[in-house]
Amino acid sequence: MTNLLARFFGDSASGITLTDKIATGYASLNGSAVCVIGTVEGTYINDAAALLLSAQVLDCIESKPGMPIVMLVDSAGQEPNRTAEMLGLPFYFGHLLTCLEVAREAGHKLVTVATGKAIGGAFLCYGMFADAIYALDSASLGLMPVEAMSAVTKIPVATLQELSKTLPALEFGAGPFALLGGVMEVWPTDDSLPAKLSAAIDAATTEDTRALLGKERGGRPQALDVQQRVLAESAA
Amino acid sequence: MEKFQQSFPSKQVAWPASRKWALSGVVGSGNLEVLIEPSAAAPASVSYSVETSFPGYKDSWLAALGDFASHYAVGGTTITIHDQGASPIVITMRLRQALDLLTSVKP
Amino acid sequence: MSAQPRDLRRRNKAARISRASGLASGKLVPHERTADLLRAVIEPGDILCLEGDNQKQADFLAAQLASLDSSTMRDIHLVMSCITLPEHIELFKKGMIRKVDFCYAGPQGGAVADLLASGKFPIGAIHTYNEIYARYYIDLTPRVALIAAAKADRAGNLFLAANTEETPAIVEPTAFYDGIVIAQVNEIVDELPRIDIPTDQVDFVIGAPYPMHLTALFTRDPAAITDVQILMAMVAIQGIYKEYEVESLNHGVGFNTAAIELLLPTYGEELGLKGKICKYWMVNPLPTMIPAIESGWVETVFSVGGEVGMERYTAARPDIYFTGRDGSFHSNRPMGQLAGHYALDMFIGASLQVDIHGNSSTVSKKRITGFGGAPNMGCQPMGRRHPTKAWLKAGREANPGPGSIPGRKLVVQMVETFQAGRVPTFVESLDAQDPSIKAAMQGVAPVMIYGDDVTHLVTEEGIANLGACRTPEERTAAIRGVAGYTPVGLKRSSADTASLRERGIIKLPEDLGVSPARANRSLLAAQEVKDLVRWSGGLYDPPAQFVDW
Amino acid sequence: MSRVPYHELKARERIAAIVDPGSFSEIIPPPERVMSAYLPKLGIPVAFDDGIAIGRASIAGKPLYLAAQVGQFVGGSVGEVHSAKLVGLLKSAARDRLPCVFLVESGGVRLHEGSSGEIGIAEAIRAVFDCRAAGAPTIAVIGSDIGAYGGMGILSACCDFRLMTEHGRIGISGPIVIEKWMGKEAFDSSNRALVWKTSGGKTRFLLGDAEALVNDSTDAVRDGILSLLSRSAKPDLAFVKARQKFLQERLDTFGKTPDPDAIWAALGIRDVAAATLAEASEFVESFAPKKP
Repeated sequence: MTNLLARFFGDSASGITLTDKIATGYASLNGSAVCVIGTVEGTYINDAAALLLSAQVLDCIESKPGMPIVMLVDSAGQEPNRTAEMLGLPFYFGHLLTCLEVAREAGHKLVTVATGKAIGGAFLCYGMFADAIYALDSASLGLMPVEAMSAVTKIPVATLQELSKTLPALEFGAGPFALLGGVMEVWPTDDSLPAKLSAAIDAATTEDTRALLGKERGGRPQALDVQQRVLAESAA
Repeated sequence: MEKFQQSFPSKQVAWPASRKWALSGVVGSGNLEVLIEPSAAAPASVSYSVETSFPGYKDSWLAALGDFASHYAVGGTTITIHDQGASPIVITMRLRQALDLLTSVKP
Repeated sequence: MSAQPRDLRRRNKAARISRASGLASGKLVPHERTADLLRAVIEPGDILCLEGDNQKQADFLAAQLASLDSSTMRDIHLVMSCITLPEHIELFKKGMIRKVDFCYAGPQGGAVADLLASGKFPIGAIHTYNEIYARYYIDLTPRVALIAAAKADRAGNLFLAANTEETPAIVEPTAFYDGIVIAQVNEIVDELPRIDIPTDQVDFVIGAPYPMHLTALFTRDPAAITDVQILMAMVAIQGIYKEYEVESLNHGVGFNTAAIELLLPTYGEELGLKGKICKYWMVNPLPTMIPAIESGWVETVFSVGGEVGMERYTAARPDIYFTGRDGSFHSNRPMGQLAGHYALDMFIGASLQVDIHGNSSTVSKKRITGFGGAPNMGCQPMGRRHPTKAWLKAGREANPGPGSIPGRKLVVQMVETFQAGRVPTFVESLDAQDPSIKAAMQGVAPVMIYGDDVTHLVTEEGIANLGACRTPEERTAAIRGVAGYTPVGLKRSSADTASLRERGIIKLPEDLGVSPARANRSLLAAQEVKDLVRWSGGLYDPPAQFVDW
Repeated sequence: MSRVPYHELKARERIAAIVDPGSFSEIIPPPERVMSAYLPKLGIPVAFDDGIAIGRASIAGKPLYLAAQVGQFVGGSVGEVHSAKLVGLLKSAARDRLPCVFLVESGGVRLHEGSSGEIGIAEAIRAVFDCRAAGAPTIAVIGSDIGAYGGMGILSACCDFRLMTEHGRIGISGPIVIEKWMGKEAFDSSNRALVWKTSGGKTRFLLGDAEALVNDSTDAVRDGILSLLSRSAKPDLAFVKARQKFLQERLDTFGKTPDPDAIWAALGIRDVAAATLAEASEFVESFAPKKP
């Protein structure tokens, strides 16, 4: 894991603390300082993890005005746990998102790289909230693997696999997720990563372009049209 | 999924000017949704279009839909149904509710 | 004078007790020694009774029995009302059982069918409840009975709490014919709230390491009652309850009758029926009856068993329910079934299948279920002599000839024409007629309620008065007339239906003044379990699985 | 009992019962047939509105945007069209600076549409913050049997306000999923009393996650919405810092407490049994500690 952090941030990765597989800290990317929050090694994310991440975001807003925030995602999901639910897990996630929104409004750029697993609520609760979202080619992105989907929907795995050939939404992975507009670009895991991430931060805007990308790339053909139609009808 | 269409003779519906459509029911287990819309084509018949995820009951469907067309004035309409295994009594109730919604006057 | 001894059973019992003497202190046996006790007192060839019905089971004793080795526990003739636990099935798998006489195998119906197929389920006969209790006094008297009670005192007296059920029906014949009675109890106390079974009829008492499991089997969540069930309930109230002035009755445990219970304080009140109908009940303490009771509809309720969560409510309503001198609820299954047989105007229940003769069954292929108590109540009591209004009216309709029986019990089957998933309720021939099922029943199809006993069939299409039909053909036409859009219903002739309707044998909702548009959940006196709690003034304690607040 | 229970109603009945009569003007109404492209391929019936009715309406004359989810249709789940309707509605509310009210009834992302619904919810969450930035209050009404779970739980937590009834639940993982994960001993999903104590309206209100707890009646829900319409809570640094402290304290205090009744007691409920049974209005007035 430290390898991956080093790939992006070189020696400055030592400024990133790992607490129970939750990464927080500051590092240097292509010579510019960035704030880093993330999950590693496919860990499950819970209320305590969300608070660690949000604390880092708050520190960044307060002490490093305008510094870009890089979000690294490698988490298999939220941990199904009754005590966490009782304490209000959605509110811990909602708080993390709200902190990121306050950061965005304060001028911090938010850029996500899905480095490993980026699944369900674990992706929703911070990574998918970025200005711009990227994924490594080896990353596993999606709602849930086909086997799990089959178990819940009672639709046979073979049927889902066959359908996923024409419906990328049912397929698991960085490529299909990009077709839906969920990530801007899929990156190979090589030495160009720091430069790519740095350029991505420069290019990021607060415009949410995912529906547009999903339509252009053909993976999510209906979303943009429906959104625009609602906006048009409500303006009438 | 099984899909079929069928028209039945029916007296012309009393269509209020203020309504363009009426929807009753929801798609859910043992339930269905019914959408009634005007059809310019034939004032003395109703055209049903059914989509059901419980195939194999067409006879029973057509008997229930035919009875509804003969008991109620729904001529000059198209009725579209999305079904998830509703029993005939539920089908008849939803048809009636949609018709009631359509012909009731807006406050 | 013969020298043949006439006290062999008594001597044998004494021998068994002495074999167990080292295990007990007085009558109390520590639960760790249960297996030793069973080995000491049970002999190969015994008729062994294991208490257990659909709600209450001697589950600890069943588990201990199932843990024994078939070398010591063999050649057993098992008699019991309900085969409901996996431990019961284990006895057969281990080959301990030579023969079984029972009533019902609800949750284990599939396992029983499998055992039967592999020749490991040697059926004597399948009974109704009162039949098997009767045989405990005739030819199936248990040598050893394993029973369950709520509490025991140190002398071995037993308290059965709300769920008396069939315990006395097992204990009495066993104890008075030199059998051995072993009771598992939840708790051993110094003083019992009341004594339901005296220690004279009990040989050993075991404080079980866990309380016997009780299921809230009769609790129906009002939230699950549908508009269609409400329509049928309105039809039944108008066409049967009001028409016959039904004063005494039994309700099944389904949602159809729960809907009726919840319409009494609203629709029934509106029809001015309070005080005229539904006064005397033989039914378990159903939570859905709380609104009718609180509204003053109900005079008395006698029950075959209790219901989890109704303890405080029933104790606080001793004018309605039968309670002991300690103030708590009392029930009795055989006497309740007897009351249901002889003393009611009406039995009304539901079924999974009804054929064109009006026979009904809950049996499906690949499941051997058997019978419960419904046939004891859903039949004509030929020995009945006392008249009531409803009984005489139904009798007049059924038997207009001179010399015929003057009265009839109303036996009503209330079914939707389709079950969930569009499975038709009405069939030309019952699944119970399947050869494999009949074979297990010595050639007799397991019919729950016979068409000959049924007086009325209620569906969402209307009512068919089968009691007033004159020929089997007419009865079939009446059934088809209310069978809706099922294949059975689609075969009706509209001329037949019209003529039956003219004669009042078929009545549609509009003939009864029932408007389907009013059949709506807002007509229910309670729409959710919490409404029942509200009606009870906080006395009803719903089990956790029915709480959504 | 003349009250109309909110949780008994279906989405369109809820709208009709809550908004000013005749004021609901639906956007993309059913005859437009903008429906799921996924479900037919899986042999599952479609719904004319894809399980969500959206539009403009008014309550007591105050204009607003409104969405109601149809819990009966694939669990109120959020697919591509469903989420796009939500996003469009939120963006309309942000543009017009009007309140946006969600009558939530959803288990979360529609599995049958895979990642497309997930991305759709992510877009909707961003659009919620567009509304908050514009000062257009977002209100999640959670009072149905299904509640607000998964992505809809997160989205609801991001809104300015949550109005709940005691029937409403909010969470991420549902009880059946947790039971599968942790085992029946840790969480028996058939123990509905515990399920509701874990995620239900009263617990959420006590913990401060729901701003309003009202009786399960359409009148009470409407009055509750009305009381929240003119407020807005645009988040700023001071707000999130206070929240951070608040949530950290909650975690420190109760992080090891599995028993919800103990949390109720620690939060000042003296008679937990009576409070459990109390109507929402009575609970707020007589049992729950007064909010500062």
